[in-house]
Amino acid sequence: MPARNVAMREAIRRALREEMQRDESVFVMGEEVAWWQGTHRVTRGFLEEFGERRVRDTPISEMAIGGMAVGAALAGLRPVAEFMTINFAFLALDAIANHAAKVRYFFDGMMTAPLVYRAASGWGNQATASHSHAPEPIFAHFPGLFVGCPSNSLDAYGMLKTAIRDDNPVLFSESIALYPKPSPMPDEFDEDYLLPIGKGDIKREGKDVTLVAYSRGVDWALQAARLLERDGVEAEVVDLRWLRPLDMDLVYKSFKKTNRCVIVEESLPLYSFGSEIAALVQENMFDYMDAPIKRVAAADVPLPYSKEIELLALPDAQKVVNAVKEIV
Amino acid sequence: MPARNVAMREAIRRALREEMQRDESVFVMGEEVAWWQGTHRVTRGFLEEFGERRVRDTPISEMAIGGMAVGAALAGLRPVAEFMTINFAFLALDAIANHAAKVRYFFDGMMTAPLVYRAASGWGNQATASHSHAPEPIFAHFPGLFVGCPSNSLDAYGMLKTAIRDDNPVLFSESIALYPKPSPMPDEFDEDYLLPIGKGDIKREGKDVTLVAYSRGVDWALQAARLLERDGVEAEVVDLRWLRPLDMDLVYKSFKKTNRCVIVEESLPLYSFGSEIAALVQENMFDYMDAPIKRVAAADVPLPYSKEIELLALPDAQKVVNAVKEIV
Amino acid sequence: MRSPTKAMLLDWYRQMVLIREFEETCHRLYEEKRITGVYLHLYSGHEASGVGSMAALRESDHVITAYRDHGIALILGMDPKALMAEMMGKKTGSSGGKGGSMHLASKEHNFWGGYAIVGGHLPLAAGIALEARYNGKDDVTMTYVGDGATNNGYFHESLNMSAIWDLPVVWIIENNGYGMGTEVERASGQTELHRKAEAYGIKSLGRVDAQNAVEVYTVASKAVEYARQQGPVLIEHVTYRYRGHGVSDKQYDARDDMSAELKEWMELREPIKILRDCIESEHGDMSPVLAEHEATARRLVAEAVEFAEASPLPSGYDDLLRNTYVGSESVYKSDFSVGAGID
Amino acid sequence: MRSPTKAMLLDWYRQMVLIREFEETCHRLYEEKRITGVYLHLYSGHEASGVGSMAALRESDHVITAYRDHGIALILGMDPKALMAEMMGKKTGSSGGKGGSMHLASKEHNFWGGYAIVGGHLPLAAGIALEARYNGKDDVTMTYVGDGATNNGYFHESLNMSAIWDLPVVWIIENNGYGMGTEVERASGQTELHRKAEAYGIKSLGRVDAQNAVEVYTVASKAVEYARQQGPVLIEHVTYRYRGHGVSDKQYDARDDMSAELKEWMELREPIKILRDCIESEHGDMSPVLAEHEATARRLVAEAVEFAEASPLPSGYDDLLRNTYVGSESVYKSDFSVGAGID
Ligand SMILES: Cc1ncc(C[n+]2csc(CCOP(=O)(O)OP(=O)(O)O)c2C)c(N)n1
Ligand SMILES: Cc1ncc(C[n+]2csc(CCOP(=O)(O)OP(=O)(O)O)c2C)c(N)n1
Ligand SMILES: [Mg+2]
Ligand SMILES: [Mg+2]
Repeated sequence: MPARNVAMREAIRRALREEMQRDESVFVMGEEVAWWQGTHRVTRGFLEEFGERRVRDTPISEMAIGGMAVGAALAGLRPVAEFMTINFAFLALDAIANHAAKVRYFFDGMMTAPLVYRAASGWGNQATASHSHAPEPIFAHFPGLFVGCPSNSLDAYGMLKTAIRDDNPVLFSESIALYPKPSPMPDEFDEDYLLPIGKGDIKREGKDVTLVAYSRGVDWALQAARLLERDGVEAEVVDLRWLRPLDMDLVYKSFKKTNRCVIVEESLPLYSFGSEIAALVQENMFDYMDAPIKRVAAADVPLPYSKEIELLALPDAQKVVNAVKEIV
Repeated sequence: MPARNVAMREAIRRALREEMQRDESVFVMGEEVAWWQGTHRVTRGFLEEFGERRVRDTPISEMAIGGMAVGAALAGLRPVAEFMTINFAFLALDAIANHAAKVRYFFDGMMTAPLVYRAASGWGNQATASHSHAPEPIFAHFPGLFVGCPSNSLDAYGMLKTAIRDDNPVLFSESIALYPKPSPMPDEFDEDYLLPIGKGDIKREGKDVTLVAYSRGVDWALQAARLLERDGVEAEVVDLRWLRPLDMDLVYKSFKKTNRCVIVEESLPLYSFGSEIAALVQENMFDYMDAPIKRVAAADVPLPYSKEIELLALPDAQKVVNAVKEIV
Repeated sequence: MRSPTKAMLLDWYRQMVLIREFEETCHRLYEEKRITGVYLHLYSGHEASGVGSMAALRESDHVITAYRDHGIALILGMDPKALMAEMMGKKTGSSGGKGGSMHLASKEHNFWGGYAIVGGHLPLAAGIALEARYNGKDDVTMTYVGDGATNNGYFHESLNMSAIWDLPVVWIIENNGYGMGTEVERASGQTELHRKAEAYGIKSLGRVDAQNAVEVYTVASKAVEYARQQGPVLIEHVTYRYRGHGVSDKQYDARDDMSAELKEWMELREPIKILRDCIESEHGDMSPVLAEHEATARRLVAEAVEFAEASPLPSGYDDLLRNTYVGSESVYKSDFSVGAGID
Repeated sequence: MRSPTKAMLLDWYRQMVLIREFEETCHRLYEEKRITGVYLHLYSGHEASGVGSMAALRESDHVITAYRDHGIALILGMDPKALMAEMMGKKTGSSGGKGGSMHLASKEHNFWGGYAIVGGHLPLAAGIALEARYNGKDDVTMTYVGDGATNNGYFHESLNMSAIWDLPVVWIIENNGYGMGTEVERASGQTELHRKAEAYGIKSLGRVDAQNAVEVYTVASKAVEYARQQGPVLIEHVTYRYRGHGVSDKQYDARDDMSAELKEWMELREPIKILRDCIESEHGDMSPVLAEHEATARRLVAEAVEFAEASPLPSGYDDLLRNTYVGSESVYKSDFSVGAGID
């Protein structure tokens, strides 16, 4: 099928736009989503196409953004609420973790909150400590919520559509670094191209080591795999896509083949993604382990402004290669 | 040395009171700390002894509690800011993680924020989903902050004193379940009894399995150790005391002896304490592993009101025993 | 807005005595450890605030409140049986025993619940009202919020959103003088809470003596009409809590000033008595009817207790796990087994 | 409060042209990619707001603001070299290159910084003021906050705390008409932002034309005196941003209405020109002195750029790790090596 390279930003924009065209109960709210055309240009043109009723600029009120999405969803709408960056979602942690994620449970199924929180995530642009987070694992800690983190355009398209149509609350985290990155999308395909929640994807096959990642980490893992190839190491890249629920069967299947694993993430290292995956793999794949599972993550510091030391703190392909070299 | 059993609540109260007597820059602020005498009675009598200047009731304004403590600390005071329960600290995540923990770093050491956030933590009393968290690992995710979680009265006393005197911001999490629990404290001892930040403690020696825990988890681990003893299994109980920094050397030392490990926590299971400890142990103790590392944590659900199913979700000694039985 | 008919007044009386009976029974059951847990916030003393204001609503309107929610649920006509069962965490409870006292709700009544995080329900209220605005309906969302909650960021952001988006919300501050042990004077720089509306350019209908159901109804009716046609409006209800903040509240035993204050409210501003007097002065002696309402309340609550105690508790993992997610049970099943130390 | 002397007016001029030169140079350097990163929020157009208000302070007073902090730092007398080096993330920067444009600070000047989370610095301001109150000092904390930030929960909780604890804070809302692309009218239900003080029972000194340094100074002096003796006070400064929100702002290219609006402000309400006119009308032709100040500004900023570009970048793990914690380097060293994929 003929395909064209599309930036992830555009794929997300297309998915969101098609869902708004398809279902009138879907609307967008957030800071600068309308007149500014979206800080990351994901909602570019939406105001003109859908009008102020469905494309709603909010004040700088993250607690309200987080909580109003829940109320609107309970009442029957399908809000897509945007946090300009995921750093600001910290201010909505209570709305997200204690309300969106739990309302169905403490009313024992009486209500549902079919909403999507979109947030631009990641760092490495000298955004400085308080604006340099990729904290998806923190949100994925809470049952009741789903957490999706696409690594390329087609995935982002299919995952966001599913997230919007699903009746559960979903936090959809979009890598700022991947927004401009082009990747192939078929010229024409089923508008209902939906990727199931909680299903990961093998992004590259290999037999020597399993690289587990999500979002931007997949990029680093794939670059590392190409570097490793030169040294005759065949890395398999597992893109989990969702931090909750976790597609561990896919990881285990790969691990049974490779018996080695390196986990790659953009987040801080402690109590994070790598921690959970490593814990699960050693717990369930103990007999297949030929080496310790390694983790590549951010340096464990508040992140700095200055470029050189910031890049020193940021994971990259070479750090993944180094980690792999320690165990193959 | 003659000792008396003292409830953890009283030990914390004593430490806080002595520090306030010792250093006039130490003061208490939080909801209901003054006139109500503290929701958990930790500040009982403080208003009368220290007056409204140093014992300050706040409105229900967690963002302000979190942020004002930072400002007051920068300016030279030593705030001990209380979150009535740690659930409400979610509303202060930005103040804690983006301000308290980072202000020193992004000003490259120009300022220090010598503050302590105290919070009552844990669940199991039918407090219902939004009031049923033990989320210490979430806060410990962030560098710049220290996180202390005492498991008995004497530790709580010595750890809180250190936390108050240390120049770094500390989140001090106190188990609601342990507040009334008596444990021995010497009748008289050095008022400067200080337990170092980041140092754990062996609460029980054993050679067959290492139980790693903190706070209330230590209680379950010790009960489990007694149960296991009957079956001839000698469990070593490592109380980490601090979730950041982590005293992994203590864990490794024990693990080298037992080659088996079960991690016990009151928190939700995913991206949590057990995840990190298991990841670290397999990574650094691979050659010593005789079995997969097991984790005992809360059920991965928003927690219910109804007593029976709530207890089903809550970790306990028997669940620890079951986990140990799987690997010894 | 019409002044309340005799039938309305009598029905309010029915509601208020039912609430009082339900709440005082809850109090007794908690003392007897037949209701357990740590949170139980009673509506005794608040009755006229809820009854008078909700009388201004129509069926398609929405209601949401915090954890002091028993009275609201009863006014909406929820079955005392299901409510009492919820207090006891029973499977037959209105929230299946999962929510308890702080999380009562009824979708069929557009009652979006009781919430436990102070201020947490306020943006939900704005979101519910947004749906009406979005779909061109003129249903209003009546939202109850405590005096203490007005000092929280949620209050600020939610009221402002309701203002700039013209959301049909009636914001009712139930000012009972305290947030737990903190007097309004020690918690709010602006102690005339209705004047907080100024910060949002929101219409305020000022302060109301919320021990008087008729006054409450009169102002609430104006507010509901205003919200339907124009946008958000705020009212301050001045009321009092008879059973303290909740079961953890020991202040009234410890502080003479507070117990004296309580006594005064109960003697001089008892909402049920005030309504009774009003009925008599306007419609003569109705004691037979009122007595019947009281008897009915006692019977209904007694039956509710019986039903609740006879009901089963949720039990087993299926009950524990159910409704974490819509569908996809498998999803959380697999998550669940993780690290729970059970197989 | 005395009306500003000739010397004061001339010094304000010096400060304002220095700020303008510094900011416009930053703008140019960013276009030339000699300053990098994604955030750079300039104070051009705001000069009189900071200069006039801070002239009312004494040395022992405190200052805190958000990320639009370059002007504040210069007014306090921070070295342009250290500031420009910070823009370039150099080791010689005022925050060692760790903070960048949004995190300027100087403890010796009681300048507690620039902060990047909207509203996040407001409770810090209240906390700093609490220290003064706690220790019986009458130093005030002058706090700058944007119009957009007034819609955030932090604003609400912090102003209320300052009110109930009588904290000596001068809250200055710098209303430049927009929060990024959102007009005040679309963001705040109450568009006269000074009236938000009502919700906290806080003294308000109303709205000030903040393009006029003298007017700003006059009101700020009253405010500072009030805060010293009594408690919190709020002022709304009406001003405008000449370089848009920040370097990411493309609106002024895209929207004619906004570029026309900008043009009008620059022509009719240029703060430097307004001050210049005031100086002339009161003290006659001062152009030699003013020209000298302009020349000095150009020289200082040129030297600052030179210094900054010649300075080294922080580099290596020691620079990366330093000052995560006080002391206990070992502590984070061990943490750090965890999972970072480096040994
Ligand atoms: C965010 C948050 N902080 C603190 C609490 C603990 N708490 C529960 S109710 C309450 C007092 C609320 O007072 P008010 O809003 O006046 O309502 P009332 O109880 O008087 O009806 C507090 C502090 C909470 N539940 N949520
Ligand atoms: C909590 C939070 N939300 C969103 C942002 C992104 N942001 C940075 S500045 C800004 C606008 C602030 O406007 P205003 O308060 O008026 O200050 P100004 O930039 O006009 O000086 C926004 C939305 C942020 N930094 N923090
Ligand atoms: Mg109250
Ligand atoms: Mg602005």
